[in-house]
Amino acid sequence: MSSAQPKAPTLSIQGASKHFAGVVALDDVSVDLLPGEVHALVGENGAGKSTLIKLMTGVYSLDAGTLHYQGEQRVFKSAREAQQAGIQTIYQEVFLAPQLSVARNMFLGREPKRFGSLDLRRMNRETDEILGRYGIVADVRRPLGELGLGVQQMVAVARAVSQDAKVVIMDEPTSSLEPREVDRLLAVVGLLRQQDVAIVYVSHKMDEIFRACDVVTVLRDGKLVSTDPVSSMDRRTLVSRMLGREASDIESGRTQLQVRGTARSDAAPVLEAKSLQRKLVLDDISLVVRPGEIVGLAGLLGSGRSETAKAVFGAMPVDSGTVHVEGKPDARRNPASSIRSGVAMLPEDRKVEGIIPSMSIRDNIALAALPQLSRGGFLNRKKQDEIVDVFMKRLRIRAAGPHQKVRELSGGNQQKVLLARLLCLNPKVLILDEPTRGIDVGAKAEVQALIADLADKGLGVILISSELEEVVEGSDTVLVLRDGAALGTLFGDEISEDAIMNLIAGAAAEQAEVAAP
Amino acid sequence: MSTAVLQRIPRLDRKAVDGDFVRERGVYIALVLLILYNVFFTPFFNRFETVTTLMLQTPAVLIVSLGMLMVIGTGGIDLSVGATMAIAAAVMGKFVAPDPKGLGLPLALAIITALVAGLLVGIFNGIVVGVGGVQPIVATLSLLVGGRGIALVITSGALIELFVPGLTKLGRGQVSNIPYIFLIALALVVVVAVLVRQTTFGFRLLAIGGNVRAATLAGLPVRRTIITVYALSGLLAAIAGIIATARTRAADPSYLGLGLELSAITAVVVGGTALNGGRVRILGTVAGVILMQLLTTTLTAHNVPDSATQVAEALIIVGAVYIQRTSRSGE
Amino acid sequence: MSPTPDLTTASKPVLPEPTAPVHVATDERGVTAGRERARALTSLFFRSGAIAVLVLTCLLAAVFDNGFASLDNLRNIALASSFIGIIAAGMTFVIISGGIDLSVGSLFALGVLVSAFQSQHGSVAAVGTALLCCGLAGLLQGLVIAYLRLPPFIVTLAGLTGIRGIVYYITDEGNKVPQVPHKEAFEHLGTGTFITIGLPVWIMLLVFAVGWWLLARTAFGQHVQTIGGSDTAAELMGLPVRRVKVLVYVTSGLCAGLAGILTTALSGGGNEARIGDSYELVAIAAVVIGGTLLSGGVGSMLGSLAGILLWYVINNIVVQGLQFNTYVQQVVSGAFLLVVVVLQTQLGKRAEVGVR
Amino acid sequence: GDSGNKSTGADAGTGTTASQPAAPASSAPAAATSTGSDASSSADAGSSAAAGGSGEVPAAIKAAGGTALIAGTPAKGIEAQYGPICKGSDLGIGKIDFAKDTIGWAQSEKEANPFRIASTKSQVDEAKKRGIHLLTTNAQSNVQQENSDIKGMIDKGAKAIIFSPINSTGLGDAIAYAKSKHVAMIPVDRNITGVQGCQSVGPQLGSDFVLQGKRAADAMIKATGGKAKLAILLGATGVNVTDDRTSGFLDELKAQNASGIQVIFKQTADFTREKGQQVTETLLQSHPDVNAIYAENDEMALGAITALQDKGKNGTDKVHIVSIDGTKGAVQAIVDGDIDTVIESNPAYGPSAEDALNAYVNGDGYPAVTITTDNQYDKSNAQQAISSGTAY
Ligand SMILES: Nc1ncnc2c1ncn2[C@@H]1O[C@H](COP(=O)(O)OP(=O)(O)OP(=O)(O)O)[C@@H](O)[C@H]1O
Ligand SMILES: Nc1ncnc2c1ncn2[C@@H]1O[C@H](COP(=O)(O)OP(=O)(O)OP(=O)(O)O)[C@@H](O)[C@H]1O
Ligand SMILES: O[C@@H]1[C@@H](O)[C@H](O)OC[C@H]1O
Ligand SMILES: [Mg+2]
Ligand SMILES: [Mg+2]
Repeated sequence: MSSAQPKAPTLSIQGASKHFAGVVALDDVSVDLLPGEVHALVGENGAGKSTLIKLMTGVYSLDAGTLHYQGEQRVFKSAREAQQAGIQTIYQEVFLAPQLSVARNMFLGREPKRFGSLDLRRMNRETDEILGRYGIVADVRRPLGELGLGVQQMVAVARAVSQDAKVVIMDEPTSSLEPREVDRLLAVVGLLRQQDVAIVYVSHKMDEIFRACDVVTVLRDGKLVSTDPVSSMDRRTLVSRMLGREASDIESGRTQLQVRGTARSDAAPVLEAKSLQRKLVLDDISLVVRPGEIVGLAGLLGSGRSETAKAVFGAMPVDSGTVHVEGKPDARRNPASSIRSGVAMLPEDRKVEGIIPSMSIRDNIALAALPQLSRGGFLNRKKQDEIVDVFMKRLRIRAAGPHQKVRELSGGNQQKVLLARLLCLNPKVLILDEPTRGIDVGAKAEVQALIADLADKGLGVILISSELEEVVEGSDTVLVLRDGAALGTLFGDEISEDAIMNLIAGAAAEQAEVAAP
Repeated sequence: MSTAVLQRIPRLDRKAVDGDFVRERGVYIALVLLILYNVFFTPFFNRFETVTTLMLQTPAVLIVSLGMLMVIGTGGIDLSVGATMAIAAAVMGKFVAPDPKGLGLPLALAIITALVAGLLVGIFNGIVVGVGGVQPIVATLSLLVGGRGIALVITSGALIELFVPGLTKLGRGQVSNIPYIFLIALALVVVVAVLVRQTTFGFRLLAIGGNVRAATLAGLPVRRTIITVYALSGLLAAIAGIIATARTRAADPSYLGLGLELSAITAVVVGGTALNGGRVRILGTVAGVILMQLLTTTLTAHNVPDSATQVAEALIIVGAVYIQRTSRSGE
Repeated sequence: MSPTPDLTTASKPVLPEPTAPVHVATDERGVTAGRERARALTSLFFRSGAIAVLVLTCLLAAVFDNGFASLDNLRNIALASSFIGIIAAGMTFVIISGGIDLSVGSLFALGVLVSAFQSQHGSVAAVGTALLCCGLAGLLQGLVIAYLRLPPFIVTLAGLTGIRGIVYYITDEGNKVPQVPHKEAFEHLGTGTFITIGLPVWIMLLVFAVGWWLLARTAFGQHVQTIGGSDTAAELMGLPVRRVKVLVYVTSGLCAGLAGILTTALSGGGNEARIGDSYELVAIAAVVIGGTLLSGGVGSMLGSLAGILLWYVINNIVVQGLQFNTYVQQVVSGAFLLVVVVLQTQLGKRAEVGVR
Repeated sequence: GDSGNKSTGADAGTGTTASQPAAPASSAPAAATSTGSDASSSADAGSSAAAGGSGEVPAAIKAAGGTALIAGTPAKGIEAQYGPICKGSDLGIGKIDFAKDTIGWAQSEKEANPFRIASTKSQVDEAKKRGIHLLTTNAQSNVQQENSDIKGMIDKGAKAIIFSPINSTGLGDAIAYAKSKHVAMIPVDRNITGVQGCQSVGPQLGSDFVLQGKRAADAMIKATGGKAKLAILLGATGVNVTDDRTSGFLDELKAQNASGIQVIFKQTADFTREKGQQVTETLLQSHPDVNAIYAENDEMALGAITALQDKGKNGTDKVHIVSIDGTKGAVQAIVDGDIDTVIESNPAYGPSAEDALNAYVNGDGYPAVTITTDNQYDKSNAQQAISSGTAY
């Protein structure tokens, strides 16, 4: 890790402060990034991690404080300047050009040319090579957007890392990755460290912090709490610092779902999907959710989990198949009718499909339950405020108030707003596509506990998560998918990571030797 | 038009709090400045007649702008409003004009038919946009091109002069110096304000403008809402068409409302509403309409040549939007 | 622009060979391959939607209207479409970048009149000054859009008004109608032919070819598309967002100016100050008919070409072929436009099947 | 440079009026005035401004390809004609069989106001009467559209095009195309300038817009007694008709030393009624002392009257109005006491254009430029013009 004599920091930010109208996002924070050191940045949702990063990369200007880069004081006026200076960043959301090919994305902004034209051949070839090293085999001429989020995220990582960087900043790079890809990414981090690159690593996943990082800085409410070597930390202390609570109050920080998978309930199904079929997308998927049951969907990236969820919810047309809710068929099969019949879905892509950025927290929460929160076509603001208040408290949404615009919230808090939106519908079945993506440990535990609690109260849940652990521990039943087809269903005690991976591997013989993590 | 979700915080944000005052009120400040200029430099400005004239000249644009405002709130745009005005005028003219040119039917019936015509045009737009999924600007462009043709077909191309007492009264009647048509416009402002701010319909409209996909997944009746919004825009355009006809005492299929779509869009935007949807400013729009009309009046009154008038208008548009820009660029 | 680092070395010594692919985004046998084939096919159909409609319309017109398919008529349709065609080429860039340019009609007029005024100083002056003026006007709008961050719709709406005002100003409130002194070489640009087809048509094709190349084969083109997708993303990726935006509006201005120059060259000048009124709508319609999304990010040069040709073919059929009276002509044109865009949209939806 | 300016500017004015004596000189002295009550008024306008001797060719006519005044008595409805005599065969144009061949009519502007309606109707009716197969187009004020309309009709087999040019210039493309296809081109209403003799287009028929402006000024002086605060409602910007009617009017005021008439306001109202009303409203607000309006067409005048009515200011005793076109509505307004004088601009070129075309392609040719006679209406003849249908 760190060598004998102390190295000069590659990048150092001192006394950084930033506030947005009404919110202090960051208050007097100082961080040094040393070459060859992986610096973890942790904190609750909204603690100011992304803001700190954006101050380092010229996206935001500092209200107060200074930034030194390679020994000189610098002011980066744009992301471009920082990038040209050698600071590469993978921002929290996947920020690439989805309509351009993978190869074009890889080289965007530093395109190789031949006779004035783009050297597409070279771009494709080299992209192939680069991605190959990350274990990704993809047609690099395909539009990036056609690939799953996970692949997109890997491309973003590869893109940033393949440039000649002095500093690499990763803001939740693994939020859409599955375990093996996380391994790959961490290997990349290790190599960058060897090359004396200074690395910032933001993640809500404690395992990763302990596996890959050297130093950890904790932020809370925009303030610096501590910076320590990871080796001097344990999970419990770290979490307690993040949450600002006593270490003894904190659980391990692992999944909070009480391990379920008990006996199969015999109650009548609350939701029953039969032979959902869509050409080239879904192949004869059936599933049953009983009251109080959590059905996990497992599979690799792009295996059709999200699409199954959408098909059940009526957000994606199917060629054939039926969905019954409490025994009643839903003929219209669109989101509105599903919601009316008691099915609610948390979409995977919060930014594109979830929040309405221009609206307030209150309005975002009230959105789906509007009919219940209005009278004769007129809004009932009082009723709205009551409900919103309940859920903001219950989910501990961190905001200036219910009238703050959702776009101003941190990612994790946006996710909670969406959850609140669903919960105030009082649904019978909840479809959750990556519900804990980008949520901090504390909140994650809360959300997981909430799910379990809801299930205990008789709600049926369909759960999708790229964290296998979450699916395994949190589900009563697991449906394993591959290429849009069901490989099998695991019940109760049968559910384990190995069992799932085996099912997948069995279906793809040539991948059998890929060991499950 | 791209809705960037990650906020780009302009460097000015430190001054956000004090900057807000000007930003939020840019259009009102511009309006006050223009009025002050007139008070001091325009002969005969300081008479009540000036206000009356303004109250006669603004209602048509204002009413159209209200519809446009809602459409823009959904992230759409309605280029067909001018043509819709012409259609409504033509229908009314055809119905009410005496025999050789028209059918000689009662005025009330003619007005109702004209309103229905506007509503139908709007519903048609709404279906093309909401169900057909056609981009609003081209969906409504087809009626901008064809709608005026429909109006011309109805009147066989000619302008129909209307010497109908009721209509004349509508066009220039007043209650204690306030023209009827201005009162109508004001009433509609209130109606639209209530619709947008107090009803589920208004809520949905803004949600759709903010993020259609999210709105769909949240189970909102997206199509129905979009169709309603365009229908209202058509209806309001028809009202404007009737009012304009009452003012000119002629149903003019060729020129009535010509280019008005751009005036309406300008007023809405100058009033502080962004084109990307999800947010609307109603009072700002009213101020925007008055500002643009007063600007034209001022330049005309000072006998400024066309060339300078147009340049001045351009500068005012950019200036007004510039003042208010930061409140928008955060989106 | 930026140096191209050797990407392969930056992380070459690094990763141990993966034992097996972690993620396979394509496989030759499975569903994914099928998906991919279907996607490629549909997206081809999608991209060529306007072309398909164009071909179909021409075939129908040729069958039902004997005058339509005459070479003269086709040549004239091509010539008529070349002016707004060139404008539409510039507009395609603007729209793909997520913007819009409502000022092109006025810029076109500026090009028409400046080139006519300057033609007395020779052909080079005529072409050069007009391009310079229009390029500068585009530059100014681009700067305001990119640096003051005002919405393009508004800035160019102001441009539409303001530049028209300037045109009125230089023509003494429309009273001066400059003529091209005869025998100017530059008149040849408009009236000359090559293989019997008017030079403006060739110039339009050239503009589209260059446009295609810029869009598909240069960094600039990629940046335009990225910015159109999301300018925040582009900014975070370190692209020169502002510069590209400015360039896009300069391009549009130059295209509008070029179209104006060719118009003057063809007519020998003598055009009124109000020329080009509402050309922006035609240009936008052509681009959108061509399958470019107004929301930005995605678009096709070839589509825009098909779009503008379609517009003029329809105009020709409605005006000449059907001989309706003017009012009905307008109704039919509007209906035609509607049918085309609805068709285009539906094709587009088909093409997206499976992507989302 | 100079060539850049329209040649029908101020300098053309003096020349143009030279044609004026041609009217009284004709055997039917009242060709111009037979329906015009006040025979002296138009004669006055002519004589007062007349400069060059008869026979001299005004610059505007020269620009339109006329070289010499054709002596003799022009037919009824014609004020003057200028040679050379154009013959279709000179341009290689073959004979036309009116029973079989197709002819095109290209209208320039929307058929929105009575002027344009009458203009097209006259062509269509005449073609019907003669059994001619007529193609029609309307360029909606778009010059490029008019170019392609004309070319399109030629492609559709039209052997001759009668067209109302949007402007005196700007149709070079269509004209060249017609020439290359040996198609006869007959411009009506607005003249095509910059043509030499009969080398580009066939015979032209048109009004003299400068003269119309002069006659309007003359009428205005009469109506106001040479003392007024006057506003001008200009026609569409950039159109030579607007320019001509303005310069003719102002020149004549100067020529008659009418310094008592102050032009206090000059704004475009685009030749439309609605704009006429809007602009007048603003006018009344900012210049309440205005007492005379010169509207460059009738539609704008009618819009102005609506605005005046709203303020209770209509009636020639309060505000004098002179306008141009001679539409029924405006002439009725004379009867109603709202307009003083209307100078006619007669759009009915159907019969004369077909005659000219016939002579041009099938006969002995036709003069390069024909200036038609325009009437003038005031209180004395307005009622009669309406009942007889002379006002269109
Ligand atoms: N543009 C903005 N306008 C207003 N407030 C903002 C803006 N950006 C961030 N904030 C606020 O600043 C605080 C810090 O946000 P930041 O995005 O840095 O959190 P984070 O630590 O990255 O959280 P997460 O783990 O959820 O990504 C939050 O309270 C957020 O609401
Ligand atoms: N290999 C692929 N080829 C084409 N499209 C893909 C591929 N992988 C994923 N996608 C697309 O990405 C989106 C998400 O994929 P899907 O719903 O199938 O995956 P998932 O199992 O939910 O995994 P993820 O974690 O990526 O969401 C879908 O729109 C899908 O069409
Ligand atoms: O009034 C007429 C006007 O409308 C037309 O455009 O040109 C000729 C005029 O007389
Ligand atoms: Mg963050
Ligand atoms: Mg998924």
